[in-house]
Amino acid sequence: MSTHKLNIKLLKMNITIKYFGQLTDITQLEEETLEFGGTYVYELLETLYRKYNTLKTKDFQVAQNQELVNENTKITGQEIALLPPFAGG
Amino acid sequence: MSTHKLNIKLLKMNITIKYFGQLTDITQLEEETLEFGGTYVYELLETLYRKYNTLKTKDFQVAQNQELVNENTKITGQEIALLPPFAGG
Amino acid sequence: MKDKKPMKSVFKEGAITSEFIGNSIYKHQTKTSIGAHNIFLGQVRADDIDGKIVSAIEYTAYEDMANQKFHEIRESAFEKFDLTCMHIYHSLGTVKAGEICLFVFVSSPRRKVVFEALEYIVEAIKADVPVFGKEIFEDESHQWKVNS
Amino acid sequence: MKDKKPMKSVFKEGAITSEFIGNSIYKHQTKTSIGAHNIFLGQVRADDIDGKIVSAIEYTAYEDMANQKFHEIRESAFEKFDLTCMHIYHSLGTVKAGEICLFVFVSSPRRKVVFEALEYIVEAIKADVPVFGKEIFEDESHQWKVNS
Repeated sequence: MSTHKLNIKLLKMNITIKYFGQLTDITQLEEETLEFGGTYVYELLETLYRKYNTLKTKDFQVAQNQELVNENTKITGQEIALLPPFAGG
Repeated sequence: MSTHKLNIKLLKMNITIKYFGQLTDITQLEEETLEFGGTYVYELLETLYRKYNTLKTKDFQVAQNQELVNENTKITGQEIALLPPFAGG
Repeated sequence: MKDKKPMKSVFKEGAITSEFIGNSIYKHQTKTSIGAHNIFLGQVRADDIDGKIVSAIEYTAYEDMANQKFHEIRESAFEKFDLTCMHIYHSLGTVKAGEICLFVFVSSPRRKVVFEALEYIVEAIKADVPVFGKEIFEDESHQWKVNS
Repeated sequence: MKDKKPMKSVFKEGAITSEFIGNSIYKHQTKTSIGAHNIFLGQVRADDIDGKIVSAIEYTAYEDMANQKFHEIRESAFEKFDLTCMHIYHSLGTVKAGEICLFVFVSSPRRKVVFEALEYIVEAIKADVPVFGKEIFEDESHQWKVNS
């Protein structure tokens, strides 16, 4: 991170990532806060895939501020959730 | 009935007629046994219409031995039921 | 697991209570192959008919034929649908407005089955079973109910 | 009569009891415009998966989003169907095999409405609400449930 220029550094934001269901078997935690310097959901996912190797093999959807989004959505919110297949009822 | 010939008279049978629902408002009884000399359901109904004037104006089905029959069915059973529209549930 | 019992009467004197229904649900908790229950309850409406309010329905039936029809509906439902259990109860006698007069309860491993089966059974009961309902108004006059 | 309350949690800790369901039915007997109730109950199955038996499901949820989704389903059901009442309860935490984890209850003056509405609501819950189920086997190993 020390190699980034100052103006980029100012655009970084803190994002809370929530993990649910089988994803918590991989992350071993339900929530964490990350400093994120990118723009799109897919960039955040790349960061997470580097951190959790097997996450990429799992089926999940992404919610931003409680609404489902796709990989090309811009990250605007503070809360991102990774949601494996639902099993209600 | 005294004008009928003897061999017809021997063919007469006793039939139990059951009345349900709104039909009992007309007949004022739920069940009666009649001596019937005819062959078909419509003949039995004619007999009943003579006995209960307003019965003819009512909507009902006829069951013989607990199965629905039509007017041209032969009377073979001992139990005939007059069933107005169902209102179960 | 299928509790296809020999023909029994589905009729109960008076209203079907919420305790009876709760207890019936409770009894199914030992049947651990069941994944979905679907319950239909018919409740007597305090309909306003030309300014008169229905206070109760008095149910009568051609009982022998009705039990035979209930039995046929039951057999046919078990044949058409993969049901684990099926129960039907219908009131006879007086059921007041707000009280329950029909309780149909189906259970299956899977949910799709119970939706289809329950609607099939309830429609068949309405169409085929000789039950009659005398709607009693608050002023004690009456009219005869007809299924729509 | 429509009891459209502001958003409230549909989640209950642990299993939904038959007494709770019976009591909920009882409370509707004062609503005399209702003619038909339809109830869906999801029950935990003791599935046999490769020789291991499911003894319980541990439910978790993304609660804020789930309550929002339940709220949307509720609003949309009231808009689509002529319902008098609608109630949804879903378990969180451990629900043992044979116990009830989902209770959906709809009521209307007419029966056709409740059949359509109940199936719509249950399918929407299964598809749209972020609830997760960890199937716990008798040997305490687990697998994650997926709706089919």
